[in-house]
Amino acid sequence: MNNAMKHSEISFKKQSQSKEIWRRFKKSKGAVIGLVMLSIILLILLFADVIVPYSIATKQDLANKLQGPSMTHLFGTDSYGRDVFARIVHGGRTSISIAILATISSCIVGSALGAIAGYFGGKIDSIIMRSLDIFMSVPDILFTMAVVFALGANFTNLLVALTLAYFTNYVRLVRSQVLNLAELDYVEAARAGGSSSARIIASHILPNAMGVIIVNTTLNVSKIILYESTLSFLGLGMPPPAPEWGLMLSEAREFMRTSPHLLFFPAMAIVLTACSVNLIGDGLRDALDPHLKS
Amino acid sequence: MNELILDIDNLSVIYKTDLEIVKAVNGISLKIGKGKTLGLVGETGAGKTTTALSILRLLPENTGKVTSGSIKFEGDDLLDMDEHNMRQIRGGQIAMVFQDPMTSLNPVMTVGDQIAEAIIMHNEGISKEEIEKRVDEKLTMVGILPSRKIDYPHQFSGGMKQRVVIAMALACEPKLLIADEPTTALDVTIQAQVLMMIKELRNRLGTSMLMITHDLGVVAKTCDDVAVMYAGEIVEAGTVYDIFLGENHHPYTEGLFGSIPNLASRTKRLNSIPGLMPDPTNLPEGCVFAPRCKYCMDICTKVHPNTITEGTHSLLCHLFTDKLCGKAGGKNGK
Amino acid sequence: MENNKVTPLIETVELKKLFKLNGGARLHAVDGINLKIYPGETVGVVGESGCGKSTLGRTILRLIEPTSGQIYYNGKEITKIKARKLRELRKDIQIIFQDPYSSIDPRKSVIDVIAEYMFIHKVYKNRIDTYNRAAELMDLVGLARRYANSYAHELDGGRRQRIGIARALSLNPKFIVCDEPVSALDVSIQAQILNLLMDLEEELGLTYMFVTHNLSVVKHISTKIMVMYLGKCVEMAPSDELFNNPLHPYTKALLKAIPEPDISKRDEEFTLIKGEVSSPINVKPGCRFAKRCDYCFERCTHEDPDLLEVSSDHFVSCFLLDKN
Amino acid sequence: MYRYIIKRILFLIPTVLGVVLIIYFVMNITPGDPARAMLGSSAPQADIDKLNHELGYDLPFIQKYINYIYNMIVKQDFGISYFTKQSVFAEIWPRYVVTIKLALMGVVLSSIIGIPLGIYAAVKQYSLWDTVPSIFAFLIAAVPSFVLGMILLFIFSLKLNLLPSYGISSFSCYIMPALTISIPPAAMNLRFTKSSMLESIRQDFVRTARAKGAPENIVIWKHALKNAMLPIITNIGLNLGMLIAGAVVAEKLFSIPGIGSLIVDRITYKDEPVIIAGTILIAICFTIVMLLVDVIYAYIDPRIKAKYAKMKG
Amino acid sequence: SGKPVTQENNQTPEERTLKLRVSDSVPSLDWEQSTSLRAVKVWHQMFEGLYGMDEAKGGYYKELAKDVSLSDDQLEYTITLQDGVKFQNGEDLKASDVVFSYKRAMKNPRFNYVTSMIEDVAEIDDSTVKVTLKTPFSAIDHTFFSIKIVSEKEVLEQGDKFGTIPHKAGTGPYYVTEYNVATNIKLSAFEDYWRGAPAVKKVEYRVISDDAAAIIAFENNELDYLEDAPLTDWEALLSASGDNNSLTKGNDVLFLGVNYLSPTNNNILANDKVRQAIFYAVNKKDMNSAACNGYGVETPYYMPPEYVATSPKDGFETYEYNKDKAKQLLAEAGYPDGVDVGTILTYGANTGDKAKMAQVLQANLADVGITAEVSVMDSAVVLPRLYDQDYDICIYADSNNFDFNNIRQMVHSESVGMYIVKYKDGPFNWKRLEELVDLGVSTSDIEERVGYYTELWSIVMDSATLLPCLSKPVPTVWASDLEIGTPVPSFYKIRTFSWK
Ligand SMILES: Nc1ncnc2c1ncn2[C@@H]1O[C@H](COP(=O)(O)OP(=O)(O)OP(=O)(O)O)[C@@H](O)[C@H]1O
Ligand SMILES: Nc1ncnc2c1ncn2[C@@H]1O[C@H](COP(=O)(O)OP(=O)(O)OP(=O)(O)O)[C@@H](O)[C@H]1O
Ligand SMILES: [Mg+2]
Ligand SMILES: [Mg+2]
Repeated sequence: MNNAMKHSEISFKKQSQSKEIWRRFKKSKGAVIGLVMLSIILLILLFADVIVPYSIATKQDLANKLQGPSMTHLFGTDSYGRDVFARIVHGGRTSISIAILATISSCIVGSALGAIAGYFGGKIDSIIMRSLDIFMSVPDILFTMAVVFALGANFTNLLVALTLAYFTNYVRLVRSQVLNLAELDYVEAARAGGSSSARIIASHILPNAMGVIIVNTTLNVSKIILYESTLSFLGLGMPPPAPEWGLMLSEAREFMRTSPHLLFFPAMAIVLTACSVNLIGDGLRDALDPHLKS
Repeated sequence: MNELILDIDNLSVIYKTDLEIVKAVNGISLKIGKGKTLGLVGETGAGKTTTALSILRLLPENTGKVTSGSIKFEGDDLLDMDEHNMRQIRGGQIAMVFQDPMTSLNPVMTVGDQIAEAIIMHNEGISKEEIEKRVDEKLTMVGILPSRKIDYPHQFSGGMKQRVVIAMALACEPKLLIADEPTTALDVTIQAQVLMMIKELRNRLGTSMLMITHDLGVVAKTCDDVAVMYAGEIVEAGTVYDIFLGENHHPYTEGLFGSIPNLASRTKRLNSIPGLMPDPTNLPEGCVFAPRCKYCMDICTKVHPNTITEGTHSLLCHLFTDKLCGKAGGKNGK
Repeated sequence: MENNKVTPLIETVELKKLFKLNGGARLHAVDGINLKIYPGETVGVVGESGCGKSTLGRTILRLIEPTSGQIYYNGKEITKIKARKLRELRKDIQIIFQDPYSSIDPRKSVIDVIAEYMFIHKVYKNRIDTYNRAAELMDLVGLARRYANSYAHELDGGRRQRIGIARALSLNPKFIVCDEPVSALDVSIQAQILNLLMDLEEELGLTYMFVTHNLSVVKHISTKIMVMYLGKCVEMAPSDELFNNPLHPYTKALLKAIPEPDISKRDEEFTLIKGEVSSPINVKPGCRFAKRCDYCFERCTHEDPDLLEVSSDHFVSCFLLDKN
Repeated sequence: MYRYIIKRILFLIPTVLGVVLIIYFVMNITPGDPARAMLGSSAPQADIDKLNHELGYDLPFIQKYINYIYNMIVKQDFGISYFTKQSVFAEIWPRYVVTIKLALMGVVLSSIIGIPLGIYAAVKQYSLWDTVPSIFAFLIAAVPSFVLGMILLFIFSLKLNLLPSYGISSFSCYIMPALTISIPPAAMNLRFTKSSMLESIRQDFVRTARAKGAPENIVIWKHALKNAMLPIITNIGLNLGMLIAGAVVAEKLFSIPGIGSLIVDRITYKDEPVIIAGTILIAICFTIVMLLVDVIYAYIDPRIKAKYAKMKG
Repeated sequence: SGKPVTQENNQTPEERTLKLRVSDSVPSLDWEQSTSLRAVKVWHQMFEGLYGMDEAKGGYYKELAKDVSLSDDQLEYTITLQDGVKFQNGEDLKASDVVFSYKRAMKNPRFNYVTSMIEDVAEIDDSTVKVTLKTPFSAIDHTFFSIKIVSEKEVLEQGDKFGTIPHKAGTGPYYVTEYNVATNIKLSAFEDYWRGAPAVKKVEYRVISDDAAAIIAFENNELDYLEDAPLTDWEALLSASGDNNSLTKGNDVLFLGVNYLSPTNNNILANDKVRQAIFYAVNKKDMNSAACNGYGVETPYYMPPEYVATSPKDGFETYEYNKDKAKQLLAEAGYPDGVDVGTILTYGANTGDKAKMAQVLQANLADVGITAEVSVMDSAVVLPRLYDQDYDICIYADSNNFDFNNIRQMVHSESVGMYIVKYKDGPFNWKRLEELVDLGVSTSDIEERVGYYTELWSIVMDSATLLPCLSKPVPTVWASDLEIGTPVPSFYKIRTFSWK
């Protein structure tokens, strides 16, 4: 057999598995709409500096504050006369990168704990799970406040706070996945072939648990975007004046009656992003798990 | 054959999913006489369950679709019937026992309630006492103590569950019982118990039956007539004697018999049929069995064969001309 | 077969596996099995669902730790050997699983599944050799090479089971536990796989322990058959002997319960045994089959019958045959 | 079953101990001290220290923890609020009741909105009944709940003058806050119910029921739904648990004196007795709700009941 | 609240309840438990002091004190009490109650800043008390105003419970009938009130934390009197209230502080010119626009001279907004291309006025080439840092005193709290500063005091460390059928209200 060819075949085939997923994903209209929407949003954020310089987002012009949308200010101006459009474009960077990073870090922390609990079982499992039960019965907001009060509201600390609030999901999820997968024959087959535990986790359990984890992670991103804005509402979010959607919303609150556009645009930004991420997550779930679709 | 209870003519069923169209059943005709048992044999995916579901019109709503043919039950075409009348037929006139007893009972209802439900559906205004009485009767009939009717399915073993399912199916004394591989999920000794019970009940109640199975042993024990199904077509049909003792056979039937390890004679190698069933989304032109057939001729790959009938025995194969002669496989079994 | 001089390839002595259930009950899955498997033999293990067939197979492979008893491989005890040695042992003892669907990692291509064990044991120095060997194995089990990069879910059951077989063969084992390798397959495919297994046995000089509940299959393939009931061996004899001269009431009933595709026996009634397999949880002493046995007498209910050699190589565990 | 329930209730003890420990730890890392918060910026440091000492605030964290547990268990004393001098229990209980009321209303609302729509969406999959509510659920689930609350406030209080904008003096006061907190979980419920129902409708026993001749509504409500209920109930339980802690936004927005906003407010004052006792109550409630979920589970599903029954000690 | 009703308006004045808002719960009914203005305003309806405060005219007036005489050494105040004053519990006001109240307050560290100068309080006879000071202290009026008189009997009877349950310990026109910390406080008119029973008989304070909800409540007639309404919605409130509104200048002043000791950027803030440049760069108008929606008053004063008689009016540097001058000073300081000065630290909500000011300040500084970050944190974190001079630039607020002597907190090295710029041992004439503080209280002559304070304030302003920016406006609206007399920024008196 021509090995060079074989390897290329393998990679070709690997693609074809993701192609299969992609094909199923594409079938769901919602998912595609979500993907298109999110791509546009991400592109806008990526090229934020090209679209409108950052300095516009923080440039105050109090003489022209609280203007409605117009040609000069697409989305109007806020209470400092700053351009809302520029703030939304640049604010998304903070909002979305926090959401993504927090999701990743809670995923890592939670998955590690969950994998340990599920794989080793017994005492370790009970200790982790019981502690988690206790931890979960304390409201998230308390941890968030503690972190933000103690260390101040900034990017890193918000990350820590959001991670604390969201890692518990993953512990349960990954643990149950590991427990289910460890029962499967192919894991036993790997042991029958002499695989070590580490190898089994790395090459059989985690890759197979990935689908569920990815779906959950996607859906989590949108939850975190929302939670982040709630934190801003409670005064625990990103500090001013850096543009950030949640902060913009909470700033817009007092102008709800006089300048509703201040509320509308950041809210729309959040809704569109969270919604498209959700749509993608849902589509992914169906695509990764064909059983769910009849 | 005497009066027919079920007459399926040229039935075709497809499953239409977003991706593909599965031609599950392709123009089959089946006849079941009153009081008779027809065995429908075939491998996984041959379309047996699909046929059964079409009779009860229980094909999955969004995907399954009957594209042609008629299903006459006592002369009425079931496919034309309105939903209300169809409900009366289901469970009342035609009952079905599904393949897997583990999943065909509702886990959160007592078995008594589940049997009672079948009775209530078809006997309006029946009194509570009467229902209880009938439930007890049915359970006794299938050899389960009536006192266990308050138990839930998980408290029963597989064999008992299948008995419950059968009791449920027979609750309204249907004229036709469709049994879809009723014993595949069971152990040998339990399978024997259940098969005997079905046979005995059928004889006692005079029920006609469509017995779906892939086990020729079961057919030999329980059926009067046999239809062999392959890739959505009936490739051979006849009485049990035609199939087990007849001279001429479809190559697939022949292969099927050859594949079964025989208890009586120890051969070193089994006569397996090479290859696999064709993809139902992409059936071959010509004879569906041609790619696996050891007698395959040119014509087989191009022209779809026609049914050739002689008496009770019919075949779908180019090997045979008008009459059942020509190259043939020979006797099956003993 | 007179094998007294030869060391058995696999031997189990009073092998027991009890599962502790939630709440402390004990489930006697394997309850004192003595089994000798000589090189070149194919030992069939039959019995109803849940009687402990798979557990026995998996315990012999040390995929499950036995509760008590010993296992010998080639005369050496392997009951307690440590992880490192155990991994070495995996080269010699392999298993083919019942379900060709769940026993293959859906995320690995066929060639990777087959090559996995060789990578684990670093049989070959480089990937290319390993893949070449895997491709050879595909030839051996009759799997077209063009499937090398497919994923298991793209294939049918028969082909998948071939992957499982190729994987089991990849380390050149001497002994393979076949845990119902054909029961998930269609009759026509089943015959293909059985033929393949028998061919391989001959070609490679393999020894099988063939677990199944299908008696026609087991008769076809085995040289010796062990009949299990609730974790115990009730009868063990060479294949023909067992079919011609079943002695244990359970074996008799089992053989009678098989519906044969034979029209002449159409009107023969099955010999039915009453009741169903009882629970293996917290079993009390006494013959396990007593409750369903027509010949049950007082002694059966409280004393365990021993496995007696009633004739050469024919062992039965039943008081009816106890000469004392 | 009883054993299982008792075991779960006994688990409340480590839960409470753990929660108190967590809070002490959390309070320990947050800046500020209660005396400074109480006495204001112009009080001399010596007086601040003195007051902190009187409150026992300056003890090492473990010591405080042990004292607290001791007082709680031996004297059934949860202390008095640093901030209001009221007995902690007297201060928290009414607010706790308010929050529970609110959360319950939220859960009921979210269930009666979400679940029937979910069932309908599943039964009428791919029809308008499926797509419209599903899309709506997606959209609404993406709106931050305080924005939702503000919109409600704007429409129903200001524009239509139908509902009071604050307080808890009458039932109508709860309507908007309950809606605010229930819309996101309602969307969740919809999606959950839908997928659970789809799963359940595909089961064999549903087909069996149809084969019996059961009419469609019996098939759906009696057979499919009861089996689909399990994940839905867990979800409702989780919702309730989350709402008890998570009604803060609605409490703030509608000036509802609930326990969540109380805890949030008192963190600034370092009012430890209130924060701890409040969190304990929330944790107990959470645990009990989860236990209730399990009990309901067992009630619905005899298999689960059997499983609990088998578990010993 | 119930339904947004109007039927209440049909009730007789006797039955009608006056509804007001508190933005957060009043933590206690004991006036000693907090100095928060929110609570003090409620307590003012229940308690009275020896002096009262007249914000409309400025200065203090005698309330429970009928006569006050000062000894020649300015150390002894002999105070005769009003006749016929009764506590709400029916007891007569006696000198012993005054002594009790003062001694109680003197033990409370919270009031250290108004009681530290008192040596002793003694009863001379039933209606006369003598207050002895440690040193002459002309700002004593504020003390007499701040300390409320409670009934010794009632307080002792209630013991530990005092403050947590309704009581009748005050002499004021209203007493509490119902107290729910979380939701509301109900008051009833004290019919035996010594000035005569008030016109409004029933009062209810409702806890409404959210501003938007409060406005809606007012518009829906769920509130009769709303003060400190959000300025962003002032227009809406104006239309809802008809003529019944006022926008008074408050005495809360928002400040800018610069820590000349900050080590940031090689002690850049120690450079006088840089600090001056910062001050000149401040555009108070922008700040007003952002923080007070333009309704605030841009101010150079530490205290509004209208309300505080001792406050200096002119004669000090005011740093009028001058971008060019700022740039020029910066260039002179050696930073013609701009410079980074660190962080602008402030506290409160992200959307609060201080945070808003900080953002405008940041933009103002950026205009002249000075870069700074903004950091908004919880006051529990920020205030200790300010007092430790651990900041670069800060925005903070000071308020609620009506004697310029309050400046002592800011500038005197022995003061407690608010000492955010450490003048002591600095490059300024700090000794003179402290001397002026002492001189200020040594005489009761207003003109003389204004003289000292003017010098003091001009030293402070010259140091370019503290810059008053805005006087916060106090917007008030009330129901159309309510008569409230002259609107005042802080201490409104419900006893002066009446239904039309
Ligand atoms: N809901 C469905 N959607 C799409 N295809 C289906 C569906 N149900 C069955 N099929 C396909 O239709 C064909 C016939 O299936 P059917 O279940 O009737 O076979 P069967 O003979 O009953 O097989 P088995 O012995 O496994 O029960 C198969 O190819 C199967 O994959
Ligand atoms: N991990 C386990 N924990 C608890 N009980 C187990 C476990 N594995 C198997 N058992 C139980 O041990 C008994 C024997 O199981 P085993 O799988 O060996 O039976 P089997 O003969 O292979 O049955 P089948 O024919 O169904 O495969 C069964 O009752 C089973 O429920
Ligand atoms: Mg089928
Ligand atoms: Mg098994």
